[in-house]
Amino acid sequence: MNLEQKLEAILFFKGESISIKKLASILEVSEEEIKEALQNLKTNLENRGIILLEKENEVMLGTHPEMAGLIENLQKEELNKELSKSSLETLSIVLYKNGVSRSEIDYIRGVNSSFILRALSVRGLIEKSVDPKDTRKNIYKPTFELLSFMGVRNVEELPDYATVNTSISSEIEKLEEEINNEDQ
Amino acid sequence: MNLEQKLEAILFFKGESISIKKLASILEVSEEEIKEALQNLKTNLENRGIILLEKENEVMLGTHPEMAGLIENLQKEELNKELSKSSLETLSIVLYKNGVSRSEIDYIRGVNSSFILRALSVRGLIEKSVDPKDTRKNIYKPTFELLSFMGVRNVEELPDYATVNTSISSEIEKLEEEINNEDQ
Amino acid sequence: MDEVLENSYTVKTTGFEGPFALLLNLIESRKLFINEISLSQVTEDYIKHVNSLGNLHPAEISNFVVVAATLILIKSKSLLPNLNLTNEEESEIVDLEERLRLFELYSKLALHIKSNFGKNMIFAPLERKNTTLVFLPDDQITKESMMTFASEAVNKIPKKVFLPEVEVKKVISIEEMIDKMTLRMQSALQMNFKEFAGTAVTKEERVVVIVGFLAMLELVRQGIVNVVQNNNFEDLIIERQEAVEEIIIENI
Repeated sequence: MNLEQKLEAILFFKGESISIKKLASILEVSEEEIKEALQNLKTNLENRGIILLEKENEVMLGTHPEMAGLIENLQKEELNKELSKSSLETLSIVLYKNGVSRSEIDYIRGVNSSFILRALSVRGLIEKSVDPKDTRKNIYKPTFELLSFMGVRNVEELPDYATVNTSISSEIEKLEEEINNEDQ
Repeated sequence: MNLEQKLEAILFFKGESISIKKLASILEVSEEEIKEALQNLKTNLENRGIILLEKENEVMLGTHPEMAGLIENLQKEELNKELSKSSLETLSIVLYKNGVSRSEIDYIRGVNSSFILRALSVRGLIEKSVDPKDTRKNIYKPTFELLSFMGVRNVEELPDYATVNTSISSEIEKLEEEINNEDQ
Repeated sequence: MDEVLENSYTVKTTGFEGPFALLLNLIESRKLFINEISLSQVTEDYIKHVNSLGNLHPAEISNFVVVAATLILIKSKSLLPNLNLTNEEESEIVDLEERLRLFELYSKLALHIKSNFGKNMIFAPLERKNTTLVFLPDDQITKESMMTFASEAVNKIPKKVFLPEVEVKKVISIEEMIDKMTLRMQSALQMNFKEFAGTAVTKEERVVVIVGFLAMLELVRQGIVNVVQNNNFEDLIIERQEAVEEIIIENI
């Protein structure tokens, strides 16, 4: 693979602006070589749906400006659409097991929930933070806005909180044990 | 802008999988036109840093498999690459049959697979969906996540896929008939 | 729970996830192909192995036993050419061969998965950073609905994960299987072999009986032992020729 292909992959993966210096260090080449490859990439991207955005010493990929209207509509539609059953179910688990990891939600639901969690975050219903017990892990919590929208001051005020919370926690323990055992 | 440029922009913006149906409705063209444009996009993406992942009626963009090592270093999340014997057996059936019911998996493996299917679903490697041939039945299919782990753009790129599917399709049909008869 | 955990561990250490993996391993270790002849050759080893799985979960054992029954049919057929099998028995044999071939195919394909999984991965882009802070709830989110969803999610979790759903109609113990097969053979041959086998009470003893029975049939076929039957339904009298004792020991 040549340098501009590598640059494209990295910029696509990151999805945010990244400095030329950083790119040079990731790809272990000089900044000059990066600049040259970025020029080639720009040429390659002509007549494509994505473009290279440059700002001082930083670059990122973005959608073509002609697509702006369509993308904006898409974004609005995504945000305003009704929540699906699976989204509501996931949200309810985050509410009743305040500070739950993605894998724990997956265990309970029996399916992978990553896309749903992403969508709930974008809508400001839940927030991701670092697990204080294990800094390599992320946990999810309901936002304050969500709690006040539901008319409660904290999760403990949710109906049957103690019972539901306990049964979720004990199921998580059981399932984790079984799955680890089966899937060694 | 032509259709494949628009498709590329939308897929880039979404960053996750999207159905052909949805793309057709966003761009107000027929699904046939989308499929054709996706073929062109695939050609355009040759020799680039990103690739088009395809799965039946859904598509998404991803980084080139040759970039795996580099991108993996940029990713903070830890990847679980361990597969048990039962996981390997089950994944091989789900991948190479590309849509298979639990009873067929049990039949081939000679053991009950409900637990391993759940474990693989939780890991996001397989997903349950309704059998298009018989809506009362569920079938398991590979997810984009599984294709990504295997480093293939679609199931057809799996080693030996073509050979296996032409040579065994008749034998499998025969067996399916038998299973159906047993069920009755 | 503890028991189940321990049992699963036993499966791992024996290295066989199920009956087909065991059977395939026995056939391949002798460098044979899957057919009736090779299946009949590995029957004794298979049954001995199943017997050593004694402390597995019953549901898992039953998977092995179902296959053992078919193997004994195949073995009996190969030793007793005059044995008439029912259509159902014949199709059981064909079915086992076909399933084993399919299992072999997918096991081989699994090697591709083993060698490629996680090697040259394709990555979806990272989660895009949320630049604009929004809060977009939905009228479906209420205290009551959330409580219902959470409770239902917990209730939906499958409880008895080891219950065999597919093979449930076929679940039998190894003792039952051996009794059934013994009766089947006895009626086919119009004989019994009490003297030969002694009075088998425990499961282990009964497995010895069936293995011994198969070994005896093998000896008959080889013409080493003459089995004399005075009257129908009477015990078999086994006439040992010279050096037979050694052979029996080797065969069992």
